[in-house]
Amino acid sequence: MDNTNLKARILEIVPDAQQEENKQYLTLLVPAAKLHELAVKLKTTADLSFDFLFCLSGVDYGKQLAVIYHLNSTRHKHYIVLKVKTDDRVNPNFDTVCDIWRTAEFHERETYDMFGIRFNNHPDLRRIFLDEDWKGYPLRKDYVDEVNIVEF
Amino acid sequence: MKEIVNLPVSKPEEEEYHINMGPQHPSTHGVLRLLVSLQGEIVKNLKPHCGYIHRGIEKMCEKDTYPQIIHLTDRMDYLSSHINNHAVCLLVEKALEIEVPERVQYIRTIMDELTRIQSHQLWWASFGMDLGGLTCFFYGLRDREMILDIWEETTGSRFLQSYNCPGGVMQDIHPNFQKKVHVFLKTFKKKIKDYEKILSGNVIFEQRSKGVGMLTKEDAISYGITGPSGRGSAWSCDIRKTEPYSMYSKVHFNEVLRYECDSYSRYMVRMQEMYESMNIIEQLIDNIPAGDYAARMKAVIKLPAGEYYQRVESARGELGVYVVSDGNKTPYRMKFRTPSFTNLSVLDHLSRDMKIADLVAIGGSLDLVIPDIDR
Amino acid sequence: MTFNIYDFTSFTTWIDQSLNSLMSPTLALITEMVIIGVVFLLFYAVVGLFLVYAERKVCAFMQNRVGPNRVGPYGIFQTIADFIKLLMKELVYIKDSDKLLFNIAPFIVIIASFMALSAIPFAKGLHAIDFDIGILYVIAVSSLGVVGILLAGWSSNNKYSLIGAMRSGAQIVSYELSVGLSLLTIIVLAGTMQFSEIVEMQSDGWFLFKGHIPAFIAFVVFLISSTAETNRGPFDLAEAESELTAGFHTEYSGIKFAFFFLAEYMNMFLVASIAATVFLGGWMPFHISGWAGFNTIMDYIPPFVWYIGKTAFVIWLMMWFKWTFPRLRIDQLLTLEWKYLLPINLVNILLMAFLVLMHWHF
Amino acid sequence: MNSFFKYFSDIFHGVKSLLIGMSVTGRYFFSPGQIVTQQYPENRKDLQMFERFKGEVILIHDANNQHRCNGCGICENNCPNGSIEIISARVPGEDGKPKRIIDKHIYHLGMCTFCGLCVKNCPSNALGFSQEFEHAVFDRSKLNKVLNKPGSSIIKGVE
Repeated sequence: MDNTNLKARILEIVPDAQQEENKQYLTLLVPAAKLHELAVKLKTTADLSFDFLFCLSGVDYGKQLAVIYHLNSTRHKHYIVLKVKTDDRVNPNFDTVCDIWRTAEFHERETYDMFGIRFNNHPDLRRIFLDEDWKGYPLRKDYVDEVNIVEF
Repeated sequence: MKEIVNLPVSKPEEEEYHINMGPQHPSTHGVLRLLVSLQGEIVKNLKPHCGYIHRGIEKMCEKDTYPQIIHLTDRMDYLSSHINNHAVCLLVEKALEIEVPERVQYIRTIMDELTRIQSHQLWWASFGMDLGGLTCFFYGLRDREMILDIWEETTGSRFLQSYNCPGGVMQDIHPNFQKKVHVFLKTFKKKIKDYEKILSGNVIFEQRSKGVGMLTKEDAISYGITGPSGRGSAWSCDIRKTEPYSMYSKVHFNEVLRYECDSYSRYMVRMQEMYESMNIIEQLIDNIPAGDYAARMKAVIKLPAGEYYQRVESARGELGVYVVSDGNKTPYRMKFRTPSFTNLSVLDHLSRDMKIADLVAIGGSLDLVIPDIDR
Repeated sequence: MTFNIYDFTSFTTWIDQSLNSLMSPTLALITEMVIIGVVFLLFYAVVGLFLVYAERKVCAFMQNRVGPNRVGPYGIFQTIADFIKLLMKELVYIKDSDKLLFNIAPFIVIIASFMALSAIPFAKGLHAIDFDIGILYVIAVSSLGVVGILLAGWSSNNKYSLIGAMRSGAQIVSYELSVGLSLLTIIVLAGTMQFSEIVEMQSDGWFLFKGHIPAFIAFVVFLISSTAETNRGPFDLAEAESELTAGFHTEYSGIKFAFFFLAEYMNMFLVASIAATVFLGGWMPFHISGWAGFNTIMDYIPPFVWYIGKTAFVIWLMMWFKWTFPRLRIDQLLTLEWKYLLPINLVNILLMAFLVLMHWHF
Repeated sequence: MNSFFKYFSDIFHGVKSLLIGMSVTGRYFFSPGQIVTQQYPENRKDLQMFERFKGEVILIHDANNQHRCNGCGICENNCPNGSIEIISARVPGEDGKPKRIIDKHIYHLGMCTFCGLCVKNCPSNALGFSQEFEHAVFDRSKLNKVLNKPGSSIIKGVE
């Protein structure tokens, strides 16, 4: 399915998705509340069948925190990038997708570890790299660490 | 650390007890800690604890310019450093829409395949060692030495080369390069027969690996198990075929697929991939075209604002580089989707109800590199 | 007194007589015991150290390496240096370990192998105790070592050690059977359990050749099961370095670790010398009946050299196994014993008995 | 009956595969000529590193104790780890204007990752790699090196 058709299909499911400019992949900004519903449909609908989540990354856009899902269909060989954003920097949370794609479990733990983004219904949401008692979320732009980060 | 204090207490009625494999354990190949719940010798549950060598490469990248990032990627998956470099360079070139000279593409592809061979050699060595055949370790390292020598002559380093740079490579290949690669191919084709004799056909090895760690294709896709481990589950996930980069669209090679879905098939995929890699090198090595070894780049590389993603096939699976650029000379956010990290997530699933010895075999067959997990 | 390297009988009798003429018989016996003990202790240490060196060299050559080559010429003093290091190392005491058992375990292991050594005939007349049930004694005593391993694993308060010890227990209990049965095959042929008689009977041909097919099968089974009994690779599940870090001796350090280490090599030496004695004629030179000239030349080589040579060959075979094969899993180990070795062994005994009845052996 | 034959064929194939494996190790045991180990401290005299080997960064001096570094600081900017520090001084030049020369080119070997960016980006090719690889010292401060030799000066015409 080409990107135009894909976009049309997804707009059917989530009408208020917005396309973002990206030369490589079709990128859609999805409202956080609809994410899980959309993800289930992406995985299970036969002509979409996005069965491979090949990257899940958190991004700190300054004001907003975002999670970006790179999806691929191993059957139809098409790609899509989903993006969810939140303005809540104190207690950001999204729905987990690790019940749909098992690989998300570790990636979401990493995102939680580095950005403090919580994933609802995640089976084992703990810090994965850092100590449990680590203060702050290192990959956020406002993270300060006088000891370990040397400013040139 | 709080976790260590709050170790789950063994309940006598469940007859389960916990052992810590790692962070210092011979078969975790580094500082990975596996908290294993055992019932007798049967693994009931397994929790990986990583981060013992987390260096914050993604955070460091936000301070570095794109050429400077290259040397950090070396240190993620140190066994496929060329491929890691290559991924970042491809991303920068794609974002800047630079066409690199054909010579560079040849050199990079040959280097990538040499990387794959040496990585699989070391994997073979350590897999043999995991299963108790210590001799394998020395045979693997012995043959790997030849590739390291070839690299040392051309790039100046044996292990962490930082040979690629955006637009090309750091310096031209050494005049001896082609000759030495030929010698290597000739020698290794003989030596790999030893590998097959000593491990592949061995009855003990077959028993230890066949039917151990079954991973169905659906699970492999869902867990995102790419690379030789995924292809051992019959999942055609070779980025060199699905999204060809550099010279891969122009060379002929087979994507190795096995259908047994166990540790043995993952083993056989890697063994056959070494042959395929040699095949690719043979097609390229004599035809390296003359030309520049690097495209002309601006002194300061600034990526136009936007988001970029580049996938390459590293020795362990799919390596993804995701960059959010705000137009500065440093990336705004850089994310590495490393293969070992995702491959680690399936270890629990695979080793349930297997024995400790099987856990070691499964871990070996997934070919985990700990710095690649921790970044 | 005549000292003869081909026959030590007169030498030992001379010692016995001169001691008896000097002191009362009881005292003489005690003195003899002490002398033999000291000699064995020295022998034990020398053989143990040499075997460690030999193993390292053999595995190095198989792995395309040089092996130890820094201490002394060709590194021959390497093991002595290692031993001195181990002597000087701190003995670490483990929290919550069973101190008494923890300390006793290495001694049990080492004593078991030490006791078995006494029944081995080294050369003609060089034989500490010539039991008439020598084989039974050796089998019985050498399997005592597993008690030490079990104790070591249990008392260490370490789960890895415990798993290793339990594996070792299961392993030795099963493989003891095969060792016994394969030796029984030869006892059927020899009709005696006395080592000296077994050796004497092989003066006109080793049992390996005399009993041809069943003896050869028994030899192979003995090699496999004795490798397993000594906890050596590919059956080193009790140690299983890549799974259990070091298995039952994970928590041992210094000289106690050295005891385990030495005992392992001594056990290897023991089973190799049993194999050499029972199957390959012990100290008996290689004779082919009818070839008088050849036999005389063979007789010129002293018996002790024959014995050491045969033992070294068997040891080398066991090292070859270890440095080639990957390790088995515990269930495969037991499958191998109960499904393959034991039935083969039983059939083999029948075959041998039939052979002996029909006088089809040489 | 089938399983009966399978039992024996299993044994046969198992033993055969084991013997094949043993033939490999056995062959290496009896061919010590194939040993590849390098006897390191002994072969130190004739140990030749490859010319491109990245041992450590050096400032190339010629026979007259002159180098090509004018202290521009590009290497310092390019270094990802901050392992190079340039301390430049200003001296009056021949035409009377103050001229920048290098005072100290400090190189922290302990922080260097040998990425080669300083050497590659040096506009006057003043830097290079030496083949020295025996870097072990007992004191960390000895890894901080001053690359310009005492009394050295810049080659005329480079700046």
